[in-house]
Amino acid sequence: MKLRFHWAFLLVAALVPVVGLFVPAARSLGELLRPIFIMAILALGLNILTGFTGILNLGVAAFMALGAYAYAILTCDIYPFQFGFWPAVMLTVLVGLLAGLMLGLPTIRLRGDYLAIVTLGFGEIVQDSLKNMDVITKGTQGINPLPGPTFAGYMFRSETYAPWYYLFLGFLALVVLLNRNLQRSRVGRAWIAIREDELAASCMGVNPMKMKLLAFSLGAAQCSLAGALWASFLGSSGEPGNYDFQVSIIALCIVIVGGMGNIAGVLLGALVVVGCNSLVLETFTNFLKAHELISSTNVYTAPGNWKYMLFGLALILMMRFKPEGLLPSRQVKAELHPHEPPPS
Amino acid sequence: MTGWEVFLQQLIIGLSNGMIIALIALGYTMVYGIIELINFAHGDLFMLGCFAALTVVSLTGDLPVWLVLLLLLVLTPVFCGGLNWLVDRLAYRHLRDATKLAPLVSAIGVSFVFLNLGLFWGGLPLKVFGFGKAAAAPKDFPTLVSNANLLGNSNVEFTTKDLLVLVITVPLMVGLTLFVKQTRAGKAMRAVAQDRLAAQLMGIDANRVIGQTFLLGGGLAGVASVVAALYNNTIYFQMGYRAGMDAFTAAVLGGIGSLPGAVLGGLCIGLARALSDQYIATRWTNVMVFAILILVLVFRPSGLLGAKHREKV
Amino acid sequence: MLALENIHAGYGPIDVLKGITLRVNEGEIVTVLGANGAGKSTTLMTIAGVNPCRQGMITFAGEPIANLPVHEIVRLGISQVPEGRRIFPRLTIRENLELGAFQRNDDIAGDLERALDLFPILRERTGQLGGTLSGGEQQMLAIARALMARPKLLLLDEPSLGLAPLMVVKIFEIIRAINQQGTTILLVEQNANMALHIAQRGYVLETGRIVLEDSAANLINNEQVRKSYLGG
Amino acid sequence: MSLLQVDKLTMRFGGLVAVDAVTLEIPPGEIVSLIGPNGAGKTTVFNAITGIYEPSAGGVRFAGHETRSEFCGSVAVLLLLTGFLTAGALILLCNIESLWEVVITGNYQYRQVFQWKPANIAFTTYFSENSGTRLILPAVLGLFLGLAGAWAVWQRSRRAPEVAAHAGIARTFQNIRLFNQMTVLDNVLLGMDTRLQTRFWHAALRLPLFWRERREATSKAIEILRFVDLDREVNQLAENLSYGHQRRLEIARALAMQPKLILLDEPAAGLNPAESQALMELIRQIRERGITVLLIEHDMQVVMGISDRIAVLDYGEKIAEGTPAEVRANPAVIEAYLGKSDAST
Repeated sequence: MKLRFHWAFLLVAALVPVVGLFVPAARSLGELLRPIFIMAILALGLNILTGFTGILNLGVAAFMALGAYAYAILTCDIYPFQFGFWPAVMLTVLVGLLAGLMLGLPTIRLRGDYLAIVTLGFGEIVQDSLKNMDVITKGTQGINPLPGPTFAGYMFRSETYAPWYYLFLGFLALVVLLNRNLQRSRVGRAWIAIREDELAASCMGVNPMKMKLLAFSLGAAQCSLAGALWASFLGSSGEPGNYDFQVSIIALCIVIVGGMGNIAGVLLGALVVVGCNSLVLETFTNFLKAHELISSTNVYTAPGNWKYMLFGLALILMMRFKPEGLLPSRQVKAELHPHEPPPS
Repeated sequence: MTGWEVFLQQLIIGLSNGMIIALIALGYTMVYGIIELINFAHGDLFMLGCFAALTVVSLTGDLPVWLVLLLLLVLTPVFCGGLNWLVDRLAYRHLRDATKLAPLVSAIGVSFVFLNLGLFWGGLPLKVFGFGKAAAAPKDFPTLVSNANLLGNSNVEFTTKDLLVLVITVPLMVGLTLFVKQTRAGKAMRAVAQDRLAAQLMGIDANRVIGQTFLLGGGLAGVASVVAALYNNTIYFQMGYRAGMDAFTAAVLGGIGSLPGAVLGGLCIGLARALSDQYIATRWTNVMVFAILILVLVFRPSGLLGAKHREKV
Repeated sequence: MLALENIHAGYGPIDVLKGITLRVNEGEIVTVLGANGAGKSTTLMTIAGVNPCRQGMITFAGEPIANLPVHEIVRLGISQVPEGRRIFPRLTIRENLELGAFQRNDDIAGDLERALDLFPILRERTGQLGGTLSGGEQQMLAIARALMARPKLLLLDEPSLGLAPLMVVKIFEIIRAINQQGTTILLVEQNANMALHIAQRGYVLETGRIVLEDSAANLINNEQVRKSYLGG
Repeated sequence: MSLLQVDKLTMRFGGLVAVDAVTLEIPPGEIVSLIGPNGAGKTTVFNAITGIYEPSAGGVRFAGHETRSEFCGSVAVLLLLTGFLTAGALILLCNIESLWEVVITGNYQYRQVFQWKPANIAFTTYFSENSGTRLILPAVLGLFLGLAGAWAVWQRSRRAPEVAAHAGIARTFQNIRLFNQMTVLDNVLLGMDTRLQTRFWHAALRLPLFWRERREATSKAIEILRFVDLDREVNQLAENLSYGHQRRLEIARALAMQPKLILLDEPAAGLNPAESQALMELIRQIRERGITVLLIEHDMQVVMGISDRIAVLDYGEKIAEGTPAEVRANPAVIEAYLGKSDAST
């Protein structure tokens, strides 16, 4: 049997820290990979909606924020809950599930483009609310410090590297497994059928509202899981501004660049997009700094300022020239090229 | 100030802001009406218009005020309209037959590119462009129109600025209505919006008409940005996002695709914002607008003046 | 006047038309008959340039027109009355008619008068919205609208669709009158009897191919035609 | 008793009356055809039966029940629940910060675990002091909004295609609506899914039920595909099938739902004579499986060959009904359907 890309990806990723023991360069690669794993979980959550079900969600950052704050409130010792890592993560996933359900219930019947704007607005509202409710969320300071995760008595510290790496990789593998199981079952079949032709699907007995709602809440749950992991890694909930529209767009970029509706594609997309974002831009910045080409007054020479342009152009060009992504599922591919002659 | 005066004051502020929102909403609704695309980049186009207006003012600062105003009202809409047309030509036109998602995602991309352009524009090294501040910081827009109260010593303020908003926007909306109702190009626009295939069979070049719609919608956004910049006297590169959300909510509230609906929706949103600022809390106003959007979509998805949408089987 | 040579066209991966060859001579009424899904409408849409023509040649008055933009083809003098009428429901009848003459600037008022003479029912209602008309009136409006372009060739796609029998008779009388005023007509119909009575020649289409081609008189008496339309 | 009763069904779209007081009775086990000129309203009748359109007047009863979800106790409970939840959420939203202070921060000393008792007292005193604007107003508003919103949503969704599908009505479409990017097998499996017991957690965790049902469903799907003679195309994408095969796959997908009634919308459209013959045979076999068939068709040979009864629609009205022989002899049908032959005079 052919080894699927996503399993190959996870296997290779699992070997990186081992290699790092011998080759120091691999360690920096591993450090780069950790945020990629988290973004991949986020993007996989979006993929359930956008890739499988065909619903555009522009507010995944909001669910990530909810996850991060829920996790922070549940674990931080300025509040009485003080759960450990594992129960807190589970509760956070539940919070995400409920949040997705709450947003989904009134809005899920909307046409696709309306729904996209509603989710966008939701992202904005969550940010605003987190900022405004400073009694609970500590406003722009964020909730901190958060205790590190523990695993079988072992305490994670911020200096260590491999345990975090495997923690995130483990969660990613779990999410990939869950998504794959769902994709190859009646649930995934119904999602894809809704994407293809909602009316025909409902005439076949699929309840589109129920299935979309399921996709919505599962996606939201995964996004808040990503948020919780992110918060635990930072040791802080971060400030509300960290979860702005840009994060949602990065997730969307990952899904679109990688290949909509394809788990392996999303993993590849996360590698390319986040890798590009952090590796290329940072290397470039360091290069410029080293040669004293950056002045604080000149905005153009700060590569970080080109981010929006990069993501924007990526979306436009992908849609124009390769809408199915780098690693398309064969399903989406044909769908996006409606007028091309069939492969003979 | 008595309670009634406060209320009246908020009405005036709400109406003025509502007119600006309505201008932007018109651009959304026109484009949606004709190709069913939520032109996501429209809010950021408005923002770029504000920067263009600032540039025009900086370059023509020595001229008399009326001339500057005239130049602003000509150059900015031309810039915005042209840019909008160009984007349609380069990005959206190729996606006419694709799934609905493709042009929407493209529009999001365009909005990001615009956002970045706004950031850079604010950071242009010339003194006149950036007013010497860091690129991302809000820029002051010079006060060309005075803040004098036209109602004399009354507690309620109706300023020259409010008058300016009315004087510019009301004729523009009347003109737009006449254009769409009476002219050949306007009729072609309505025809393409109602049935693109039938319009093509009448010999109408649908792509050209769609391009004209983008041009017109962009032009309206340009006027809106001039008015908004003159009214609020401050611009920043993230302002398009908020304005876009408000305008989109207005367009949906009025019934997307309907021109009078967009104006009505704009006024409603403007009023709602002003009243929420006064009677609830400024920091919760954005949440209120979102709540309105959700309520409208749950109870009346076709908006106040919109037509019902029926799927063909 | 119009000639199709081995046309292939379709949607997605499926070829709906698998090599259509037909001709329409100046001044004729030619009808294309066939069951649903045989490709009649696709043929008209391919002539009008809406559907891309994947293979083959379309010539109009000697010039190749395959894959020209739709509005160019209209300018050359081919108007279509599409299936299901497709009038503009939220425009007035006058506006609908004026849009028919979109390609021209000369003497629109005169043409408007002539069109209203041909369809007196429409005259009283020029200010009404198109969507308020009944099915038959909408069909008349659609034909009048197409005539406003002063076409040399009129393509009619199922003008009898969904109309009461009396109205069908009326529409066909008008079609004949239009033809007698000098407009060539290509008529796609399911109402075989009516179509063959006013046409000079006819083609029978089956699953994307022409299976019969003859004079209308011969086709009326053709056993195969009778069978597929009258059920034996 | 008849399986499907269409009672004075009327559909209006704007000013147009697409279907005008049509009454139909379909007894179980028959093949009934609905014929009429193009645009006579046949597909609209289908859409009303399958719940895609809400009838303007009249009704559709299937096996003795309305094909829409009835207002019953559980719906009322659901509406009330939504109302109360919205009310609760709104109260919480309006008071969240002060409540948090009262209940959480007010009762918490650093590094001590949460104490429920004082918290409870603070909670009640908070609300007894702020009962007016902060409790009653949002509660009433929330209850109203929640109830009204849920009611509006329920009203809009009560006549949905999936309700008819669950009742046992399957259909095909005039212009084929397959899931083009799914395989032939997946298309059929989707039709079967409504009858499965597997829930999403079975699938997510791959519980034994998932494996068992997958095995059973797949073998049944292949059996159905064999029945329509498509078992060699199992792993093709639906889109890559030929036109005739797509028509068959659509029928297979509908059969997979194990319906009592199957609605076929012009299944012979675009088929050549040999394929039409095979289709007739297939429809007969479907009937032999105990499934009632309602058919829209233009191909008269098919209609006359297999129908037990024929109903004729013209201009939205039913103008005739009877056996094929009766219908063929009916002058009104000849005039409406075949066109007046002396139109030229």
